[in-house]
Amino acid sequence: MITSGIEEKTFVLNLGPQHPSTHGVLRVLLEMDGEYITAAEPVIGYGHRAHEHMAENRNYQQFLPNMGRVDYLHALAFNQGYCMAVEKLLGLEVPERAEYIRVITNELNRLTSHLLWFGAYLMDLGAFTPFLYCFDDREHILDLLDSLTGSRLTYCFYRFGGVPKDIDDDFISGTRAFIHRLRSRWADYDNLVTKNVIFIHRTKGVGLFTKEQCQLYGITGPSLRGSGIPYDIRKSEPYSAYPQFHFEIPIGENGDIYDRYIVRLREMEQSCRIIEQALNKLPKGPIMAEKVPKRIKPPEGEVYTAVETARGEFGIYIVSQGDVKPYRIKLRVPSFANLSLMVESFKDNLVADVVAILGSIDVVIPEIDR
Amino acid sequence: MDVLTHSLGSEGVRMIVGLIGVIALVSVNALFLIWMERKVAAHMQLRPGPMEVGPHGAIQTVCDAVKLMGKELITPEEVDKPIYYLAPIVVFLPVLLTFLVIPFSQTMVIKDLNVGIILILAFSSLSVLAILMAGWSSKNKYSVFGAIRSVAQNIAYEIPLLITVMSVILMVGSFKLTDIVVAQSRYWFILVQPLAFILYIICATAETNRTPFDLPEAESELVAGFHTEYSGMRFALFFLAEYTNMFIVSAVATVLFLGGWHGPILPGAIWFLLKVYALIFLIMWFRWTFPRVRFDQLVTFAWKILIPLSFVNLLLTALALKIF
Amino acid sequence: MINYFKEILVGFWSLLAGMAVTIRYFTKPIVTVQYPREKIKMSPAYRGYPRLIIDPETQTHRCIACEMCARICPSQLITVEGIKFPGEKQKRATKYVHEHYYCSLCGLCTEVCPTSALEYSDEYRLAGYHREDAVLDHLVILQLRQTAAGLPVTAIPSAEEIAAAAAAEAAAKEAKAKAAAAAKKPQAGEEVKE
Amino acid sequence: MLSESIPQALSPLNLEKVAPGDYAKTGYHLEVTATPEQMPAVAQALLKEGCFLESLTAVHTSREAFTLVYHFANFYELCRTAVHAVLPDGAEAPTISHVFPGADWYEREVYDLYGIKFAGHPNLKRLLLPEDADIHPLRKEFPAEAEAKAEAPK
Repeated sequence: MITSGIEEKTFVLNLGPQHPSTHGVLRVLLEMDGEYITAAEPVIGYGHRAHEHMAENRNYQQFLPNMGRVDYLHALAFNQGYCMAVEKLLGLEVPERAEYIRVITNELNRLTSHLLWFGAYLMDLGAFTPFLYCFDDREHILDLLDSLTGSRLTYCFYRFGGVPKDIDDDFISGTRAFIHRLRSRWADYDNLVTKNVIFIHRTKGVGLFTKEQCQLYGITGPSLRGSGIPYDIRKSEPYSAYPQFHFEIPIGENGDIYDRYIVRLREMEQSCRIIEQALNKLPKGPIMAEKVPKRIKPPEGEVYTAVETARGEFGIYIVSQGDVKPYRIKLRVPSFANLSLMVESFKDNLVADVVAILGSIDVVIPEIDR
Repeated sequence: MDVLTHSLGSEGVRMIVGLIGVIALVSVNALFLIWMERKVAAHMQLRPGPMEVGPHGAIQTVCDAVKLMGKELITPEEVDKPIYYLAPIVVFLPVLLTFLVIPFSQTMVIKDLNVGIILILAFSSLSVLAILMAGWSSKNKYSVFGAIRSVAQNIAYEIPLLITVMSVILMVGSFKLTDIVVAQSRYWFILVQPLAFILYIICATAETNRTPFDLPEAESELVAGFHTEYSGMRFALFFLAEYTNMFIVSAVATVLFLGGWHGPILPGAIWFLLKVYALIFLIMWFRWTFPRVRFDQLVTFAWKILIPLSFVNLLLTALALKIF
Repeated sequence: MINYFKEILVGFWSLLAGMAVTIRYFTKPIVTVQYPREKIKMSPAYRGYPRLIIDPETQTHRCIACEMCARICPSQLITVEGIKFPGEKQKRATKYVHEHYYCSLCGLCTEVCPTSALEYSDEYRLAGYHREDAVLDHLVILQLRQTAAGLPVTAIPSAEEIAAAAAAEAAAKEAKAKAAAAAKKPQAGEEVKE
Repeated sequence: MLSESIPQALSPLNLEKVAPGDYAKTGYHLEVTATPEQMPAVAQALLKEGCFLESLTAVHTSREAFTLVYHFANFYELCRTAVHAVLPDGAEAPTISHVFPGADWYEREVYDLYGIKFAGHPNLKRLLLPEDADIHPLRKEFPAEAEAKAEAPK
């Protein structure tokens, strides 16, 4: 709890909700002693759109577009999580080809998310140029996804039982060309950022997350893997077509910002690997399950499914009472837990580190606010 | 002209013409530099930059200047008014004065003072006072942070700057800028003082508050740092001062290390400006490549690396002079 | 001591490597598009606002005013009205209004349409000065497109025509109801209400 | 095997139900039913087993009661434990935020959206809605979206 007093030697700094590097409308109250932080309290909810309440008042299909807007940077993972949960409730079997398309688009979307994070994070640290290089790369993925899904950011692409549109040869060759291009850029990124002495000094040993803290706070995603715990839903609780691909889960050692950064960079390479394998092994067949009911009316029951988004575990908990509308949908979003631990790690750091730590866990505020 | 010369003396006319020339140069130079900065940044980032007003957006900065002049000067209620009003002027005036001694060519120098280099260093240190005034009077926590950082940074970087300059002065034996340039008629001092040049450029970047040392206005941390609360022309003066400061530190570097006006074929003044703009390009290049350093690292860097190295350089120079 | 200098040198070298990258990109051609002067062609799959397809055979729309789109729409922003005109087999849309400012471009309406009467437009300039600018009357837009393509224009039925058709339909229904007095009404408005 | 060790660890607590779940259907490996009062002990036991709190939420099951739903999972082994605890309307549930600090925000969220109070919570105030809001929107008696839209002035 933060209380401000004039006679005390500390003072309160209000960071946000409008601040260049709070990535949206996050407000953090910082109790400061000079440039050092003694306590921090985030204020969230500025972007609260009551998605969970909306879910209770719409039928299952009508809630689909909402999923692209919870985490707009990795919208397809949220699409997938929701579709998987409803498919589980309905007992639908998704055709193999549809699963492959889901994996390909999902990983492309993960790449866009990580690339944007990479650029935005460097911008937090004061380097502007990498931001635009990443956007240049990201634009190519957006063009690819645009040609398939029709939108560039808030995708609403997956449907219960499959995907509505098949991928064509142009998409496949475009994706291959893109992966080739992205791989040729790693060296530039390394020289510009990863090896940069200023960057290393800003990130090494700052914002440590220990394994115990991760367990207590339920941290997931690259922030967790940076601390050395190889927990990735794609491997730990395989879903979709992921078990059929070979990929590694990069982990860090110390759990500082640098490790989280490296984990994300390596993860991009793993995503490229997955996409390549999926394109090579793409099976033929239908893209939509055969008997998808026109009216989605799942039987009574509840289900929890988890998928790995760019930020961590997205879990969706649906309670159905046999109606066309879900009785309750709970969205377990990764940044929510990640942010609550991050606040702990602000203590005894400089205000410049707040920006660095905040950026390093890659929060998407609308996802936290829902 | 004769009347003027008669009543003021040739020295007086020189001063007045020089003053007008300096004011014109400062504003035109700042407009050009801002345009150049935008273009450099844009092309490094694979985009064209301003393209709409004039050929390749050349008049864009003029439009921006007019816009800034036309803007309302917002004064927040809580500010310490006299200091708040004074700060933009204090930041700008010393910058103008330093032009007094810069030798654009053998003859194009307004007043060739005996203590030229010291005058420049003294006046350019005044800008930190203005930043402190601006930050402190704004009554904004971010501004105060910017001001405090700026003071600590300038104190830390003034020392290595002076010491590196000292090693050149040791070689020439004069504080007069024209003497320093004349001493380089055979070879440029960058050849014998490469370390001093690198140290000087680093310190100069820090002195002018440019990335990677732009902590007083660190955008992603402190919103806009010390000038958060300034708007319109007051903000423009800070902006103008920043770019003019860049010109001055580059001009000094040209004088100290790059042989001033010396160069073949072209007239001296053009050589001088070319060298200055090349250095400015270098500083811009830094800005669009590097992330920002952290405040404590910045100070550590100054005290633990720059100052020892500059002392070593000074000692070596003195030794070399003694031996040869 | 050696470490101290080594660190400085390695750091300095890393900075130079970074600068080499930016200067290399400095000489590369630009990749952006100067928007109002140059435009990019939208991909065929691009989702603009949904609009009525001009059927190549009948040269008019295929909407039968079944209101499936209006019901599935998450934001409930489609208003469709239609009536069965005398002598026609199916209902025909007399009003199709799309309040585009609520639209999330999810594409559910185009997928659910039983006659595939809807498609996405490639229009991306959707800014307007008033909220009303985003209310799209699709029958009017259809007329504009037909005029542009040199096709016969589909007239929008006037209020009188609709009233006449409604009366005719009511009369027909009454006659039918009399004929099958005991029969129940077949469809009792499937819900999916708001 | 967590699916065996967790029931063992929970057995001294005399819970209402500790049963293996139908993973293919619900995504749970273990289904547990407890009372809210037992939750701190359950959380403690699961913490010792190395689990982390995946999510904590409530469902407004009927006019009189809520169900608190806790999901626990493990970083190293796939074993999701869902704990259901029925809480009568108006009653207070004990907090588990001293066991899992991550539950702090989840409990604040549940308080915010349902009005369920957590006894012993260090900082129980609204999280997502404004601090001066007087609604708990996920309660079933809260008007639905469409009704709210109709009431709003055009």
